Amino acid sequence: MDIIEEGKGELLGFHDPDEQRAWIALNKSTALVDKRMTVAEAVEKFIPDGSYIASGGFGHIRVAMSVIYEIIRRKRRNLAIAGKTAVHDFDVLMGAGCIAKCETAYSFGHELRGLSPASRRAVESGRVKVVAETSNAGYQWRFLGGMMGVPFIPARNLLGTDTLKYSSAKSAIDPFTGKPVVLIPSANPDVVLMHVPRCDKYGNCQIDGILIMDYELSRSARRLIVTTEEIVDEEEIRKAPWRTVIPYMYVDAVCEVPFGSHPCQMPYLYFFDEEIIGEWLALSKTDEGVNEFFDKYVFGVKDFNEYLERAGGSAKLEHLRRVERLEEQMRAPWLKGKKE
Amino acid sequence: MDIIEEGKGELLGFHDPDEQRAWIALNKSTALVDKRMTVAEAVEKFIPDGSYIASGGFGHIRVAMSVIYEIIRRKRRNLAIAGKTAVHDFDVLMGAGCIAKCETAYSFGHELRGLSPASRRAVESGRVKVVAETSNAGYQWRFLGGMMGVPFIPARNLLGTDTLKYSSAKSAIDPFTGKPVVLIPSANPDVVLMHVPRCDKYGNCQIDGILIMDYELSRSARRLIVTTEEIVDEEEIRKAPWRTVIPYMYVDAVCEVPFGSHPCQMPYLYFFDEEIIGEWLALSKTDEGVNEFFDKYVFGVKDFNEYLERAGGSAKLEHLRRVERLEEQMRAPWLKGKKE
Amino acid sequence: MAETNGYTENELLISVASKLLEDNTSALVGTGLPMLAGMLAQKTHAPGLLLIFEAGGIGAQMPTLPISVGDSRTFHRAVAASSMHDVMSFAQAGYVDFGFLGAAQLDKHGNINTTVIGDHDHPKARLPGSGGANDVGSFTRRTIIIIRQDKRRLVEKCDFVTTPGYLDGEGARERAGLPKNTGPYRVITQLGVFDFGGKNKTMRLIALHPGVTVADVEAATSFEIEVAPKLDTTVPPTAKEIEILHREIDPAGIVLKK
Amino acid sequence: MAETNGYTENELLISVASKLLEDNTSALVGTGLPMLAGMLAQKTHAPGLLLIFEAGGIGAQMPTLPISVGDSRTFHRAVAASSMHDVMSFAQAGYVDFGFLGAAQLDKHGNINTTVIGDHDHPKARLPGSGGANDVGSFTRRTIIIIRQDKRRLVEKCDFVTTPGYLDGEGARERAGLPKNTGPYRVITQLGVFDFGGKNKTMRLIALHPGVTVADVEAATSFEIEVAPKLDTTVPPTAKEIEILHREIDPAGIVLKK
Repeated sequence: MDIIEEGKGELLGFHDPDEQRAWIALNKSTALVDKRMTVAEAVEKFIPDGSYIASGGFGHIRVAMSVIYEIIRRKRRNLAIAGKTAVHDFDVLMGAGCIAKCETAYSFGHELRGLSPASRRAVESGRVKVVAETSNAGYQWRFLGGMMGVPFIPARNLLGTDTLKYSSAKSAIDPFTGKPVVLIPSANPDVVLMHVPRCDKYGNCQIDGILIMDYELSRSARRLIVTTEEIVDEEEIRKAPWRTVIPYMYVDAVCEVPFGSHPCQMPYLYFFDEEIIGEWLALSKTDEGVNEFFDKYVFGVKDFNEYLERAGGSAKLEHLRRVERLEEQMRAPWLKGKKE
Repeated sequence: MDIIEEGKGELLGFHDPDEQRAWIALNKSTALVDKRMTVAEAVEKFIPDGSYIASGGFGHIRVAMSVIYEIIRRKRRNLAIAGKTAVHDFDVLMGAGCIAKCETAYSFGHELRGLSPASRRAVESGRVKVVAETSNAGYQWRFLGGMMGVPFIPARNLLGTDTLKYSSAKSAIDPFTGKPVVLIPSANPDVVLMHVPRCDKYGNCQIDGILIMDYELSRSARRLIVTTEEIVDEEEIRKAPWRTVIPYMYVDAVCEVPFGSHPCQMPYLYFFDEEIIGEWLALSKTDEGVNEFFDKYVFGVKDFNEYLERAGGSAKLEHLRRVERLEEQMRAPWLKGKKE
Repeated sequence: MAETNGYTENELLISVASKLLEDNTSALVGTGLPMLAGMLAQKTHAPGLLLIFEAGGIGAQMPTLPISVGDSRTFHRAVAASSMHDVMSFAQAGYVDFGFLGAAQLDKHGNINTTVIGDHDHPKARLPGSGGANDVGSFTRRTIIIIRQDKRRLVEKCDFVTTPGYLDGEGARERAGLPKNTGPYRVITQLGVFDFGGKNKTMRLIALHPGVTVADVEAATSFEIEVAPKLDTTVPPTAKEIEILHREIDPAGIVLKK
Repeated sequence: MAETNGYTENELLISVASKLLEDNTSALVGTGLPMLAGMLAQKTHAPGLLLIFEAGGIGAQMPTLPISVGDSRTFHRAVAASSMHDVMSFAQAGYVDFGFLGAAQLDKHGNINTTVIGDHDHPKARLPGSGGANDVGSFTRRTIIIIRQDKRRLVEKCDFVTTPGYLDGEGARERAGLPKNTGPYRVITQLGVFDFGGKNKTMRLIALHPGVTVADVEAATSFEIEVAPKLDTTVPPTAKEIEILHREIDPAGIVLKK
């Protein structure tokens, strides 16, 4: 199998599978122990400066925002981040100066809401480096390989493009067909953050709705911090074991954080808080605005509960619940601006 | 990536991904149409002589036995079969003379119950050829590759053994680590048979309990015949879409067959019928016994319902339900024989 | 938002795109215009169209317009709420007929840039990157590109090829290892519709929207454009289509008011 | 079934195997003796032992002894009812401490045959094949081999190497590409216990069961066997262990009465 082309992107989060196995032998345990801790403790313990982090969920859906805010509060620096259709998490971490480099599948944009002023400024000014490009499937399969303990996954995307040229993948001749395939290197992020609707104190997690990349991503993580709407009794897990998407062995920290995805969506529970997202998009047009946002919502509050109060408290949260259940219309400043 | 070693096994069920895509374009449809038919119709339509077939489930668990019996009844010949910890299905098809060749991960045995006289005789006499060896993970990943539309999946098993030498895999130098890896070729079986607890008339299937290889196997199939304990309304599927293990697009036939896994187990519903399995194991020690079994249970009955009657009817089925729910002890002739 | 003849540009683009989607086929859609085109097709000529979202939503019955590709609306009453691995495998294996792509830059072979304007490592403007676009452009049988065209967007050469079109022409996709029988199918702009029947797999104008001339198109394209022998005029969106779009699909104006 | 000193061979093998399993570790188990060893360990010194089945059962609370690796008992009140892809990935990634293997033939380097006696294509006796054995032997950190030994089983050279032991000795697994720090850990037979501390990663007798001599072992082995400087005598199963096995784990005698 001859190599045709080697992407010049930095190989973020790649570990020789033997080295990864040795790390697991030393650092992970299959013991069924209580892993509950606060978000502050989890960030302190598992996210040192310089970590390569990846966030579960997608865009503004099911994101462990309490961990993201805590990373900012603790002024973590020189992080590398997976831009795996990371959107809000990515943008605020970039804005807060936590990030030194990233690999991008989709970043710098908030889908329909428009581009991300803060993180674009960070990259265009040279403060942050995009060290590799990939695609959504590219990332998905980096984590599949990471989960499987193999060095790469073959695929048929990326080929022929600059995305390949700037990726960490290689193309090679497949020995079974004689045709070119791309070899997507596996990834085992230093830390993965994930928000789930429910889990037990050991970390056995259920997820309602689409899994996005989280089945493979959770299993590829070196350290896995789970925040959850609710900690349920072990009995809830054991009575329907086929609902366990992430078994406890992969999990390092379990933090109970109701509304922990806010201002992002939690399927079946609450809708995007488009007012907060809109406020961020508006303020983050300048560095001063970025500071104003963080002073108000991160440094100016002592924890996530106080943040939720400031974001509108129980009236706002009830509204978001009702929008998610299709009982109310969403309120979006970016939508109001469009009224003719 | 240089090739180190090439297994000399036959590459069963492998298709160049482009050829497989062309086949899908021509033969599969994403239209949401009623796919209900009888097992007889499904076998007639989708399993011609010479097909390469693979069976869902595992050992004696969740096996589409009504399809297996129908293949025997219709005297299909020259089939190739995936010995993917296929046990009862494999053994009776071998015994019935339907199989010309197989690739083996685990065959020729019934786990704790002992070896398989009929299929061992078939191979030892030269009537059936084992054209390739692999392992359970080897098969699992052949189907993962088949599902993904890639030519192979890299792995770290098989290496250094005769299992590799007699497999259809190759070993090669991984270009990321410089170490050897095995490349497991993908498989897209001509026909996959699967039994599920419930699905709708379009083929959207839910499965309770472990999936074994069926997530990937169903998606790798060219033709997928699903038998189900129960056809439920589309509404049942749509109200809990995360429970859909197999979406309808992969499915070609939906056959409602209550107790369709008998004498194999259907998790949560009914236990193994060890009396029938034991009868087969005892009779299949000779070719005459094999004929006696099939005369009684296949050729001597007009359909699966009549077979169930002959196997003990509703009293037996209720017993198997009760054993599965831990309300009664199993009755196993091979166990009785062991009493000291 | 320019409204002429009783319809807006967005309505026109959506209507034209929706008509390309055949009944009982499948389409991998993103947010914005493609989602509206898919939903409009389902409500008009293609009730059997399967809509799939890369984050895992398969065959949803969407109660309101999703604002994200992973939004819970994308798997509301779906046949399956699955995963990206599942959906991308489905596409790579060859099950998906149509895919939609947007572009910041588009060249004559249908190659697309959504990554960066200027040099990659010293960008003039950083864009979101591939997202699922490279995957859609690699795996689906026929991709439909929707772009508001001008000379800065329809360029001789993209600053960065994020997503493959026909690369440098006939046979290049296959030589690169991309799946056979895939590639750009149509380009829809505010001026007209293009296929890739031009020399060596290049864009060819096959229809003009009402009131547009070939000269208008040429003035908004940086490369030489071929014109099909039989040049059609687009059928504009009907009042019925416009009503469905505003009443049933996007009453809040999330996309339509852009 | 020979009963001496108040315990059977099976009880002895199970007891010895169970003591090798450390608390708070994980083991990939099959049906038969390994499953009983794992369950006994959980009920004695290793309540935190995680038992995993290759078909997808993770951390079950088994109400009765499963008779198959996919039997619903293997995921009864489990922490997860998963899949083979998931469990095999878990093992390949390096999470599994112990694996169990049986053998029709075993050589001095711990290589195992469960595929065929005689020539592969013209077999004298066809056996089941690898099943998950090759995977267990490739992926888990320490494999425990249980075999009833005699000269036909402990052979100079296997007719077919189904599952890798140390192949042809020191460093051979790594050279073949198998994961580092894996391989056979102990062999347990009806006569004694072996490790692989012999020259060039060969079997070495480290313990004799009560009443067995080195000569007995030599007489039941086709290759020369090294003997550890300090040769232990196996602690036989206690009455308590035997009671747990018969009362709680296998009251029906599914395995114990074999």
